[in-house]
This record gives sequence, structure tokens and C-alpha cells, in this order.
Amino acid sequence: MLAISVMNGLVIGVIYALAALGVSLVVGIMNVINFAHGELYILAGYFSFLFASTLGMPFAPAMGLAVALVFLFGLLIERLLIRPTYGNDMYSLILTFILSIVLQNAFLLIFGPYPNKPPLWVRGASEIFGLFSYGNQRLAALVSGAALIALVFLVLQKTWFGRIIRATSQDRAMAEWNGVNTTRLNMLSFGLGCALAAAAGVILSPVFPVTPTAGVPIALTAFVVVVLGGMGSMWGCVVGGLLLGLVENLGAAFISSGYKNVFGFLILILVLLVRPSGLFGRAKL
Amino acid sequence: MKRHGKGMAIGLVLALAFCSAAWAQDTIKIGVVGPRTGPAAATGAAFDEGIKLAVEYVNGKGGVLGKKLEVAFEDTAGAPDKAASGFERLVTRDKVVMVLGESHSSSALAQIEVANRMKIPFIVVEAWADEITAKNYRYVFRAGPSNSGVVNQTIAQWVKAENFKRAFVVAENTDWGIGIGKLTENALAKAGIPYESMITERNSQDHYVELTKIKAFKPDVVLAYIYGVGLHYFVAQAGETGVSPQAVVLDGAGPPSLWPDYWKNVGDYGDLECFVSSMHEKVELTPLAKLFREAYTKKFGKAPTDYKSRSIFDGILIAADAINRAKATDAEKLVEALEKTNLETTRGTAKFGLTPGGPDYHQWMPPMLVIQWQNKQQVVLYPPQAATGKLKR
Amino acid sequence: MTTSVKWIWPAVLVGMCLLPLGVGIYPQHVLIVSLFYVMMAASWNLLAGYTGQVSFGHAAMAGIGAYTSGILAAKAGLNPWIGIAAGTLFAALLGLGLGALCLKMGGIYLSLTTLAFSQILHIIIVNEYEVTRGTMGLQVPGLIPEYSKLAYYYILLAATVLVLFILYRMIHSNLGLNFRAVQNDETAARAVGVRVLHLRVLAFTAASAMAGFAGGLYGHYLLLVTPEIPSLDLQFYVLAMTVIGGMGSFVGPILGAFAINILAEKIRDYGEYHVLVFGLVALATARFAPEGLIGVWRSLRRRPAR
Amino acid sequence: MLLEGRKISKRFGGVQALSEVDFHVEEGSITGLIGPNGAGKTTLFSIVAGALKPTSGRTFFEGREITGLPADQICRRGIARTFQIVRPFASMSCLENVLVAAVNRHPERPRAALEAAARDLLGQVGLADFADQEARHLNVIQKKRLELARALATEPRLLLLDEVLGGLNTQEIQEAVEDIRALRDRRGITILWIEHVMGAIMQAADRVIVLDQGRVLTAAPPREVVSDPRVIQAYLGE
Repeated sequence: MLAISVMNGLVIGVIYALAALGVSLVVGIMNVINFAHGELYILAGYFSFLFASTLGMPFAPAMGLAVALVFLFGLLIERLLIRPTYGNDMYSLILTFILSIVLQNAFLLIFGPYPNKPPLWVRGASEIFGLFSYGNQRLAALVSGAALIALVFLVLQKTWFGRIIRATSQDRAMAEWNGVNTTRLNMLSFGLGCALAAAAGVILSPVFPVTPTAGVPIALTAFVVVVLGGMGSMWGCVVGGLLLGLVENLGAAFISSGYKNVFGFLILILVLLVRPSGLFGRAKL
Repeated sequence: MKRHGKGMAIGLVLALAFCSAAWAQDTIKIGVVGPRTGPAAATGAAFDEGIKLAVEYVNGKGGVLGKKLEVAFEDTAGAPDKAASGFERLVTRDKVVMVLGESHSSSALAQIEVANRMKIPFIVVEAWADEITAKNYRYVFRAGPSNSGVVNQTIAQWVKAENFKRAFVVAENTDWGIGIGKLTENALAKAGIPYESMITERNSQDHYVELTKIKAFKPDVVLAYIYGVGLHYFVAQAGETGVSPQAVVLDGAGPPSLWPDYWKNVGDYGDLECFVSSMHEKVELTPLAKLFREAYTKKFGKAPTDYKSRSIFDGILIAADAINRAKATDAEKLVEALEKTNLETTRGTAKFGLTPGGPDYHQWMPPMLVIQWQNKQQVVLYPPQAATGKLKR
Repeated sequence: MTTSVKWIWPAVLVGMCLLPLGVGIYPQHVLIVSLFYVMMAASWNLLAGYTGQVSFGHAAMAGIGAYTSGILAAKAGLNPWIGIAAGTLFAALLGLGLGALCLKMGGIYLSLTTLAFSQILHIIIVNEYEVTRGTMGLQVPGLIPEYSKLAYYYILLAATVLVLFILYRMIHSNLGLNFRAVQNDETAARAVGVRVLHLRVLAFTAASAMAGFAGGLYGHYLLLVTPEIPSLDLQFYVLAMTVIGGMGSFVGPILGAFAINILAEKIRDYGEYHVLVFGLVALATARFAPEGLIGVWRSLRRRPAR
Repeated sequence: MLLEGRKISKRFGGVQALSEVDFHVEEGSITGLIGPNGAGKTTLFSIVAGALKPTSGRTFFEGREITGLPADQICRRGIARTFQIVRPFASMSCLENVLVAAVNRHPERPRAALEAAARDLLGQVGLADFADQEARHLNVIQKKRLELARALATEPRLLLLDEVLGGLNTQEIQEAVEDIRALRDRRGITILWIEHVMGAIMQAADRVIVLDQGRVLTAAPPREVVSDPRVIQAYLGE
């Protein structure tokens, strides 16, 4: 019981972290919360379903294409909706909230209410240390999710682009003085944020099929993770994601499975009371 | 200040413009309520098919009272509030004389209150909670399974017949789930079969933690009362976590195991799953059932799978028959006619119980089957007289 | 004040009293629902429009009102009117607590915390189904012994007038002056002694109480309280109505609530597109006419004068 | 001593805006605060007024500590300010702009009395004719006057003026200086005044504090400051 709950917590935690990374990136750089994050996750799931199941592409290129398309869509959203609202966080929040509802209903019209599931990469289940049986697709999601997180960190630490991102999220004014083109950076980082949501979507949709409204809980958990870890902190995201995954699954196993998702929200409110900037956050936004 | 007032006045004009209601009647309209969206949206699609066939059938036989029968279908989304307001909309806006349908008990329980208040006959077709008829409302009928009927006549009998040793009951947190879960527990206790039970969220996508708890109990049968795609997740994850095939999983609702995306969502783990149904090609009870199968195949180019398409078909036939015998569309006469129903349908002869005091009042319980998927073929396991094969584990 | 102003409010009120007469039951239903949304949008506007607090927990507060009153009436047999008062009070207390909790935080944190609040509430309602009946919906008694749309319409109308009157008085008092100062420039407002934090908590408490009141009435009108009341969908409607009507203006949300509700009923005839259409309209309004219908109306009136 | 600051430091990210600034303002004085651009003058103002919290250090007003108090409380203690870049409540009328300040100072008084007082104040700054116009329609100089009226409506003991003379011609500067002196002489308001128009400040101030690169260079009567080589160096070095 404990073993499988921890395992489950890790898998879900990695996915939470991945979904939250995109939110965190955008918050860190632009101080914008993208409420439609979950719908972009879903959109990528639909794309990969469309390309792989309907058009018969192999799953890997289908996933890549899905992420690329969502990235472009993200750039478009930034240009059309977010850019005019800079400096007014509340307005971008309202706009993306409406956008999320619009997307949900568009999905409903286009793809219908049924869940859609891209093909599995691997079939069957495995016995883990003789303790419990676990779906292979979930294990694959764990591995690829962790690999993707590692890749994101590598890019942030080692590349020129990563340094600019880190500098800007620490002090935007300084970055501007030092000649960073923040308009282009905003657009790019918003697109990347969306692409990260999409990556989480394509990895997870074979496990949890996508439905028009399935993005809502994904986005909510991503927000919880981001606030938990501290707005804009990438490490906070990973720690927060794993923590949340573990707490939820252990809570569900040993306290009450119905209240699984409440544990996360309660931790969130507690953390905000004690340390409003989150576990790893900057003092003030 | 002034501009505010004018803005208000414009709103008023807009409101007045909207408030105009007039309706011409050259057909007789009945209403159907059911989920076209939400977790069991597929039921709406099945209802749609059944409605088309039934309307053609009824109008082909001369319609009702010399007029054409028309059906208005209102989506209830599986949400009780939308169900109640949808019911009301059918009556007040579409002016229907009778309402039938529904496959969510929680929605139906909200709707029977409206039916009772507005004095509109309501034939529940596929919502199983006992309370629906147990409330003994004058205007409420059910031409379809009830929880106690399904459990006592079919599921519990099957569990005993297959000689299962340990049972786990998983029920979704709705009127149907909780009700049928409790009835099952009572039946298991009476039969002396050890069991445990659990309530689950019907929209949940992740059942791993629950399945781990189930596995620890080592059941040989899992009775799953989850209606909607939630069942697909449950069946697939039961396979992944190794709960099945040690235990046989029974879908206690049926249709989710018959929906077109069942195999897509559950993959190889869908085989050997059992489910409840009232329809199987080799077990047709009446000539009308055969006629239905042929008409369906002809119209939609595929064999009927979801039995709820046939349930609504029966419901509309019962409604049309009652209108014709009542020779009127007013509620009191319709209720009297419905109480005297004696009509051959696809599932046998429909007759409503008339003894007040329990769930059998205004209730007609059609026979149900337990079927197992064996290599993607449906094999009837229960009742024995209809069986086409044996349980495979 | 010009003379035309003096008669316009009474005239609107008389019009609203006459409106449901002679129309069918269904339009009456739509009007009643519209009145509920007027109360919701107008009170949410106090938060988002006047004090810059974009709360996603407003529908949750309506849910608090509806469930408090509903449970008291259905389980304890309490008179619904007392239940509504209790629900209003409970929502006000929660609003006070939530407002105080959010004081320390910036705008986005407030939005996320209220979002978390509404989700927690939703989960509690779904899980405690023995008390709340979860997604099945709790059947509650009506406000009046004999069910009548017309009577409900007048009750809701009276409630709406009450809520709007309180809001109007708030906005046209010192408090409203302070709200507008904060809305214009928070730093400058603080510098001239405006107690911004007090104002926020006050607005949060008042708005929550109004939502709780509206929710309680609505539940007893529907006779069925479900988690759809404290849902993000309902929150979206309230937000979109306010944005389309005109955030930060008194009449905007009223106009928005009526226009959207009635249009939504019209669009409903063309299938399930109405939420999408309505979302797109809201998106376009928020993006291109941030002052909403009222803003458009004002600029149209201003233009010929120049 | 009406206002005192002890070892006030402020960092923004990597930038040290103020380091260990000690200063004081005598009651009844007009004290100038000068220094080259980026010296930290406005930062110091914002800390005194409660709009910013210092990284370290303490501020005292009338002998009581006010460090870290929110701006509205500091205002109620008797410190008012104007802003370097004007911040009127743009969509409110001039009268309402002043009223906001007045109702928070005297919430108990009837609206009519407050309105009369506010109109009077607007008249004193020469905006009587604009009372019912929205503040957004004023020009910059009028907006500065409006801010002054708004600050006065809070009935301050200490008034922080941030570059109020920008954009005025010589004649107007002279009148403004007279007006500011009158505030001190007739109303007894102590004034701390950031100004780039050197002539005016040297003429009006009793004492001048010079900031450079976040440190106090000197604090002395104007005559001494003008001849201080360090001050000349600081300005020339700019």
C-alpha cells in the first residue's frame, strides 16, 4: 500500500511538475498567469490523438508536431491577447480565464464530449520489485517526464537563452537595462510555457485520455504547485510538484480518497499563510 | 447618471422584445430528457437513434390521434439542475404533453418533482434508483429496470450461481450508485458472501489507490457501479494493477461496456469483463425486438449495441399507445391510460404495477441479462435459460 | 441632476414590475434567473471593478448561501427565510476570513487563493454527500407554500433592488469615493490616507454576503441545490456578464446580466454553441472594449458632441 | 526634530539605492533635499511616506517610530507628499480628488462641510474654475497644483514636495516659492523639498541635505552647501 502510493505519487508528481514548469516560466518572466494552460495541455493531447490515431502517424513525430503547433498557438495568443495587457496582471488573468472557457467549448464542438486517447507507446503492466503491478505506459510517462524536466534544467543552466531567462525572471528592469529585448523574450517564453503544457499533454494523454474539460484540474494543480514552490522558481516547481503528488496519493491511501485533491489546496493555503512567497520564492513579486 | 438610466431602459426594451410566446400546434409533441453531454453523453446518442426509429414506427402506423408524433429532446448533461430546468423548458416552451427518458437517477429524482408539480406524465426509461417510483407520485412511471429489480433478480442471482467467494462493491457517488451499492451489499450479506465496499467519484481518471485497496481484499468478483467513461478507466487500471483477471469485473450498468470507444479506452484489459444488458442478438423475446434490430441495422448501417436505444424506443411506443387509448392529451386521462397499459414491446409485455406503498408502483421491470466479453464476442451467462456460454476467468 | 434622471429609476422599476405579466412561464423563468445573475454580477463588480480584486470564489459564496440555507431547511426543517439570513451571514464571515487571508498577498495570489477556496468547497460538497447529497443535488423547500413563478419573480426583484440599493449607496458615499481613488491609483490613494486594506476586506465581506444572499434565494427558487451553483462555470458567467456590461460601472453588470441571459436563451435554439459564442463575445469585449457595453455607449454619446 | 532617519538603507535587486542615510528635519523649517539624478532622493521620500520599506534603518516622526508603517497610517500621523511624476485620480473630478483626502482625515464631518473646505483649497491653488472637471483634462502644472491641494487636505504637519517647480517660468517660480513659504509661515507646515531648480531652493530653504549615490554628502544651510567643493564635484561629475 505504502509502496504503490509512493510510486503513484512520484509519477503524478513528475507530471505536476512538468505541467507547472510552463506556468512558472511565464509567471517568472511576464508576471502573467495563463489560465488557459490546462486547455493547451488538452489541445496537444487532441493533436497527438488526431495525428497518431486518425492520420496514422507514428506516435513520436505526432507528439513532436503537436507540441510545435501548440507552441505556435501560444505565440499567437501572446501577440493577440496578452501583449496589450502588460502591466495589468488582473486583465491578463481575466482574458486567459475567458480564453480557457472558449477553448473548452470549442473542443466540445470539434472533438465531442468523449475522451480521446492517442495510442499507447507500450502495452501491459510490470511487477515492480514483486511489490505491486504497474501500467507500463505510466512508467514510460514517468521516465519521459523526468527526462524532459532534466532537459529544461539543462537548457536553463547551460545555454545563453537560459541565462537570459533566469536573469529576466530575477530582475526584469536590470535585464532591460542590459539590452534584453523583452518584447520578443515575452513572446518566446509564453510560447515555451505553452509548449511545456503541450509536452505534459502528449506524455500523459495515453494514460489519462483528454476530454474538453479535463484541462481544468490540470491547470489548478499547476497553479497550486507554482504557488507552493514560489512564483517563478523552477526548482520550486519540481519540489512542489513531487510534494503535491506524494501528499495527495498518501493522503488518498491513508486518510480519504475522496479528499485527495483537498490536501493540495490546504497545503497551498497553509504555505501562503506562513510564507506567502512559497517554498523557494522571491520575497515580492 | 442620465446615461445610466438610458442604458437601463434599453435593457428593458430588449427584455420586452424577447418576451413573446406563441405556438401553433399541428402535431402532438412529447419530450425526451437525457444526457447529450457530460459523462454519459453516449446515452444521448443511443436515445437519438431510438427516438428516430420510434417516431418512424409510430407515424408509419398512423401517428397519434390522427396527428403526427413529434419528439423534442432536451439535454440534461447528467446534471440534476440542468435536468430539472430542461424538463420545465420542455413543458413551458415546447408544450409537450408527456415526458420520457432519462438515464441518470439523480437527474430523474429532480425531474419527478417537476413532473409532480406541473402535473405532466413522466415515463422514466433508464434511471434505476428505487426512490423514483417508491415516492408513488401519480404522474411518474418507469418502463425500465429498477435497482432492486436488477440486483435481486439478476446480479445477486448471478453471483450466487457462479459460486463467487469474495466480492468487492465499488459504487459511484450518485443516487444510482449509492442505492444499488447498498442493495447489493444487503443481497450479499443475505447470501453469506464476504464483501467489502467503497464509494468512488464517477469522473475520476485515476483509480490506482482504490484498486490497491481492492486488491488487498483478494476478491474473486468486483461489482463496479460506475456509469460513464469512468468505467473504462476503472477496467483498464484494474488490469494494470493486477486486480483482474484474478477477479471478474462486472459493469453493473452495462452501456459503458458497449460504447464504441470501450475497446479503445480499455485495450486488452476489456476482455473477460462482464456487464448487465437487456439486449442480445440471440436472445430476442418478441417479434418486435427482431423488427427493431432489422430497422436499426438498415437505418444506421450497424448492429445495435447500446441497449438504451431500444429502451427509449419501447418508452415512446408506450407513450403513443397511451395517448391513442386516452383519446386526449390531458394529464389525468393520460395517467389513467398508462395505468391500463398492456402492450407488447421489444422486451416483453409492458404492464405497470398498481400497488401503492413500494417501488413497484407504476413500475414495469423488463428482464436483464449478464453478458461477458469473450474475444470481443458477447456471451450470455445469465439467466441460465438464455445462456449462450459459460463464464471464462 | 436633470429632471429626466428623477423619473428614470422609478420608471425602470415600474417597468420591471410589469415585465413578467402577460408573458409565458418560460420567459418568467429566464427573467428570474437574470435577476439572480444581476445580483451576482453587481456584487462581483464591487470586488473586481471597484477594488481590483479578481475573485474566483464568488460563485462559491453563492454556493455557501445556497447550501447553508438548503441544508438547514431540508435537514433541520428551518424556515427558508431564516436559512437565507444564516447563509448570508456565513458567506459574509467566510468573505471576511478570506479577505483577511488575502491581505498579505498580491493580486494574483488573491485570485489563486479564491480559486483554491472554490475547489475545496466543491470537493467537500461532493464528498459529504450524506449531508449535501453531492452531485445528486439537494432538494430544498420553496420560499412560498404555493409554487408560483410570478411570486418568485417579485421576491427576486425585491432582493435585487435591495442589493443594488445597498451597492448604490456604498458607491455614492465616502466609501465609493475611496474605491474610485484606489481604482485610479492605489499608491496615491494610500498617500492621502485611504485605508486600502480595510476597504478591500470590507468589499470582500459585503460582496460575499450579497452572493450568499443571492445564492440562498436562487437555491430555494430552483428547489434543488447542486454543485453547479458554486462552480467555475457559474463564476465564468458572472465574470463574462460583468466584463461585457462594463466593469467598474454601476449599470454595466446589470445590463450585462440581462443582455447575456436573454441572448443566451435565444442562441440556445441553435444548439450547444451558446457558451462558445458568449465566450468569444466576452473575449472580444475584454480585449477591444475593456469598459464594456457601457464604455461603448459612452464613447458613442461623446463622439458627436466633439 | 520633527522627522529623523537613522541609517536608512535600501537595495533593489543588485542596486544599492541608499546606504546608511542619517538625516533629520527641524520642526517649522523648509529643508531642501538635492543631489544628482539617481542619488536616491525619491527613494528616501517613498521610505519616509511608507510607500517603500527600507532594507534596514529606522524613521521617526515627532519622536515616535514610523518605520514600515503603511502609507495611509503615516498620512494620518501627519505626513503628506506630492509625486515627482504626478498621480492625480484621473477619472475623478478635481473636487473629488481633494475630497478623498478630506474624508479620510475627517470621516465624521458632513459631506457638505468637507466639500466647502475642498473648494476653498482648490481656490487657494488657483483651480476654483476646474473643480468639477475630471483631473485627466488638466495640464501638468495644474495637476501639480491639484496634488498640492490634495496633500494639504490631509492637514499635514510635514509636507514632502517632489519637484513641484518643473516646467514653470522665472516669474511663476518666484510666485510658487512665495506660496510654499506661506504654507510654512501661515499654516505652520514643515516642508521637506526635493528640487532641481537650485536658485529657488537656495532662496527658500533653511537647510539643505545633499545626497549623492545613496549617501548623505552634507547637510547645512544653503550658503555653505553652495560653496562645498564635494557638492560641486558631485554635480560636475554627473
